[in-house]
Amino acid sequence: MSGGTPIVKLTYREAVRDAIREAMYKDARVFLMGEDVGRYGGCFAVSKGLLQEFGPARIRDTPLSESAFVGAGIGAAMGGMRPIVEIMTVNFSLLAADQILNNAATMLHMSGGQFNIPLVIRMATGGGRQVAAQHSHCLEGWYAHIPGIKVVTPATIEDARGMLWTALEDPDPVLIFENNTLYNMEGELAADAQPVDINYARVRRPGRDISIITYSASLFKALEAAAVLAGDGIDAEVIDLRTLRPLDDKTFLTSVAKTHRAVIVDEGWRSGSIAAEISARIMERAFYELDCPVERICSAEVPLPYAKHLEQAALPQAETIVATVKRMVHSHG
Amino acid sequence: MAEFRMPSLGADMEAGTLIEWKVKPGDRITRGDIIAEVETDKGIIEVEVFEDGIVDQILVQPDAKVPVGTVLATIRSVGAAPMPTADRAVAERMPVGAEPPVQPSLEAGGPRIPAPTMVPPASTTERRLRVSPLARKLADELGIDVSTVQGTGPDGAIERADVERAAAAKKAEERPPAPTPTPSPTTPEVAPTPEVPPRAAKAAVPEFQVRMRRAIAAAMARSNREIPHYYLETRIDMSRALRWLETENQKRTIKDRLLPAVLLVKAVAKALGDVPELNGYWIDDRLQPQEAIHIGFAISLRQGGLVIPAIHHVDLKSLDELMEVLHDLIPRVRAGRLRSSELTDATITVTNLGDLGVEVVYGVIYPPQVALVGFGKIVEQPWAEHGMLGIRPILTATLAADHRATDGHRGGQFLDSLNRYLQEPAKL
Amino acid sequence: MTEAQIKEVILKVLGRIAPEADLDTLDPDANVREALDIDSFDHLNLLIGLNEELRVDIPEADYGQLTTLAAILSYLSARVR
Amino acid sequence: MSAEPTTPQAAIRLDRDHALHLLHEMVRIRRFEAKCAELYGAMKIRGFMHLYDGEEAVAVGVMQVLTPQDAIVATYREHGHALVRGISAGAIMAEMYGKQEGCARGRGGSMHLFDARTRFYGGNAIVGGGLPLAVGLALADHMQGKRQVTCCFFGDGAVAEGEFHESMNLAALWKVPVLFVCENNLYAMGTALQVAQSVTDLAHKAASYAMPAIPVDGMDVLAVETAAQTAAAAVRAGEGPYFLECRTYRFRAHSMFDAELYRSKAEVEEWKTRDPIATFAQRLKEQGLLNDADVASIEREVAREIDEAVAFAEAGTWEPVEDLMRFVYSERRTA
Repeated sequence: MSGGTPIVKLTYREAVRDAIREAMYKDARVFLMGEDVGRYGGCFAVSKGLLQEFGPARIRDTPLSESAFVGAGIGAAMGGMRPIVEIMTVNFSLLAADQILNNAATMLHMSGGQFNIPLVIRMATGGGRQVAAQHSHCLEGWYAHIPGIKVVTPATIEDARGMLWTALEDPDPVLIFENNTLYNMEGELAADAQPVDINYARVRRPGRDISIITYSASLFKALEAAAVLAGDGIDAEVIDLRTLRPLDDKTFLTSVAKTHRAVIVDEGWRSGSIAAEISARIMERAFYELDCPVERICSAEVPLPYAKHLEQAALPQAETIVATVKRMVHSHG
Repeated sequence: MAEFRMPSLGADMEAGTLIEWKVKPGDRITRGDIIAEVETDKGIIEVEVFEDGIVDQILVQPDAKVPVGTVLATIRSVGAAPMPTADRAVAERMPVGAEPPVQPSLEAGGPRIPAPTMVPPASTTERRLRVSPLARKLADELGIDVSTVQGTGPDGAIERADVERAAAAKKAEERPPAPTPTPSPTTPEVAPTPEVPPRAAKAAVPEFQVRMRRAIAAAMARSNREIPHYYLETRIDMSRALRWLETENQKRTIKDRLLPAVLLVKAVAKALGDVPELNGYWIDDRLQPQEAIHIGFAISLRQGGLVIPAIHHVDLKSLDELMEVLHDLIPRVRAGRLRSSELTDATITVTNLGDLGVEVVYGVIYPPQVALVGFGKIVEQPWAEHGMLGIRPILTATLAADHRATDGHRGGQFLDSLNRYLQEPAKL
Repeated sequence: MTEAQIKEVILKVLGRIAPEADLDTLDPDANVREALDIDSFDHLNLLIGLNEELRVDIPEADYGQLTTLAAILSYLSARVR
Repeated sequence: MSAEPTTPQAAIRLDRDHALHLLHEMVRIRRFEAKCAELYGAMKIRGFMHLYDGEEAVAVGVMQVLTPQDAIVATYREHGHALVRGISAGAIMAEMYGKQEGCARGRGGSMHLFDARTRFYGGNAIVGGGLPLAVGLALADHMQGKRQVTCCFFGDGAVAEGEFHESMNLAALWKVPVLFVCENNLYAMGTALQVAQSVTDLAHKAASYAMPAIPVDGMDVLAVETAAQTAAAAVRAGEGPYFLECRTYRFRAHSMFDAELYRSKAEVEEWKTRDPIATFAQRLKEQGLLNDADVASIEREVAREIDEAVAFAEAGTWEPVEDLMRFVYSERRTA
């Protein structure tokens, strides 16, 4: 932070709300729609107060019709608006999968470049709150499989605040995944924080011994692990991918070329995951830099259980990261 | 004469069986009439005709299965005479569409591919070496046969560090045997050795060189035996430093110009102020940090070998003073006229192999010192900063350090610090 | 000063820096630093020596032109009075 | 709500020019598609292709009441809609050939005709998938205060989809200006309406969402036009969505590769007696609005248009393979 700029303390939730509010003021075409975004104030209280501020035409409560209101968002985007569609959780987005995959992702291509979809879809994702197997999916990586959409995963307050506007300015559909465990996270931000890019990964902690590649809420587990590892003389570099499609592979390939080791921490399931994609790209393009096999720390391949101890055992944890990294950096460093 | 062909009724249809003709030769037909039924995988489909005319000849009989595009019948226009059968070439029965009619099906009997001759399997008693890709690449570069390397990784896998150890050991062995090590060891060796072939026909290797090699051999062998090295490296953007140097040198006469080397030496001294554990000796099983920073500056000799005189109190000298020291020191090194303090006082070693085009230097520590800083050549490389890619002059700095004395974390801090100082050249 | 005289000065300075080198066989088009294995410090000393002997100022920006014996000779010939 | 199709006769005063225009448009579709079928058999056109034979009156009737500012969302059986909306026959044919001169550069094919100039938003091949898009396009107009209609065509099959019901509800709830046109041809591919629906009166379903819903004789172009005029006027006036169930029949198979095992020939023949082109032409002749020379002239003009379209498509070029990755993301970087 530069000196002189006032710093504000706020939660991730407030950062998202501020971002929506700013977008609503900056561009009259922007509106928010989704289940319970208005009178209820948002399932995760993100949009609390916005109905009073902007009125029901621009803060639109929808029926429980994911396919209709996501599709309506696509249509409205083609019709000249800049909709922000909120889907309560990624699980419910599956009810709108037809619209996201068959329409939003394909329209530009099918129409030979005539109809782009400047749409933003926000949704909560991730486990860790004991809401069991139908509310805890982490499917960002799965959406990242699909060409035609962009998939961004803000982890920090700065990104929660700054990615939305950039996404709205993008001519193509952008899916923003907000991990539900982050909403209460507090942090500091410049009062005049600016929009940030949605194209590049960031090195959140430079290090020399190993590259820990992660995104979203797992970033903080990785940073916690890196702090513990530093005490043992292991200097881990932590990379926050920020955007899963398009995937900024240059940043993590550069890192691996420096550290010669990589572990990927991904809250999604292991098989066919974004972690698998990253691992494959490292193998394809940095094979001769590797001093040991790439490893992955993902969620256990089980529908997430309700019981706390089982749920926590299923999710990637800092201790697992520490143990894995120590095993990988066993002989030197 | 028009042709009525087996139509393609779907992308996956390759052939159809003619079930029934709804017409016979001589029948008058109009566009849109159903004139045949064809059986496909999906069932029986009525096939319409797209011509007006009279059925001339039926070429395919019911129950025949033919590929898409095959001529089924010919249609002549009203008023035209029937074509004599004899005129019709048999070949015309084959599909002659503008595009290839169908993919040849596998059952149709494509060329048989003989089973490949198997290479006799390699001896299975010989266990396959487990070598990390990086270690294998490094071994190639250093000329190390990986089968001679002892792996310390999981299940005996050979990793980078193992190759580096092997390379250091090999270097030590290659030197002539040293019956009596010189009591005052002069110089550590740094890979790769600048072995220069004699230019003119020289009678014999001068005595001082023989002694020097023996001293190097003794020190390096001891280093490799005793010191558990760890290596760290970092890439440093030198654009600020070089820009500053350029501006500075423009103001100076040739005699007073600065070389990048003095910036590096000074930055090392400053960084050692931040991480003092790297400046000292490992004696009596403990680290003995030294307050004074005397940097051993490796100077290679064209005849082979190198000498590492100490530059005293680098932290207290200005860049100009350091330049002066080098002007004094280097000719004396080349002439073999060094003071004893210059040969024994160094608390750390800096080796700058950038002049040779080497990019990265993995040094061997000169005991009882606990660290060696290596600098490669400054090369232009792609460099990402603030989300932008640019071309920058990049210097790779390495630290070889004694793991008994420090760990990677402190080493990392040192390189970080070094980088920081090089970003503010005016303050050096 | 003739070109031959300038060449003699260059060889003299080089001889001080790399006394063991056989300068008679030095290819005028070979890269001097590579051929004589002289490092950046030696190179600086070469330029200092030439500057002192010939009174020609050589800006750092021109270092890149002074790679071979022939190049050094032509550079200096153009500037020596 | 009446379950019987209405055929309001009063509203439209049929003059000769308009009558010939309607006939011409229906004949264009019929002949164009016959050519498509021929070219499909000849492998010039590939992929899935669905023909509109028998249903022409619906597209032609409805399109008469739309303005150039209105938007259209159609299905994969949309050649007719595209033609009548004003996309050139050449661009449509070239699209089916896969040529880059096609209206979607050959990226869409028969099922995905698109055209920004005429606000033709596909060419949507997921049954029911176009309805939410139409609601969104109408919502955008509504929020921007534009008096425009989004006209959404879909078949009876879509009515079984959740997206149909979600869209009906949302459109009625938000009173957005959509004209829903259900082309009820009695078969969802090969599944008859009574095999798929507990209630076969589809207008009833829409009416339950509190919007006007009218069954129309989809074989009668005038009935369709009249009903569409009333409906579009209401939508344009800001009264919210409107639903027309046009009862029609496709004479050809569902797609080119369909043995028609699911319906009887007698049924097809029965419906063919109600052919919208033949019956309309007959009616016009009876009223003295059409003579044989008019028919010949229409056929001649249509044949010429189709020949030109085929020639245009034949002369078209293949998009270079190097361009394969285009149009995945926009080439201009701001929305």
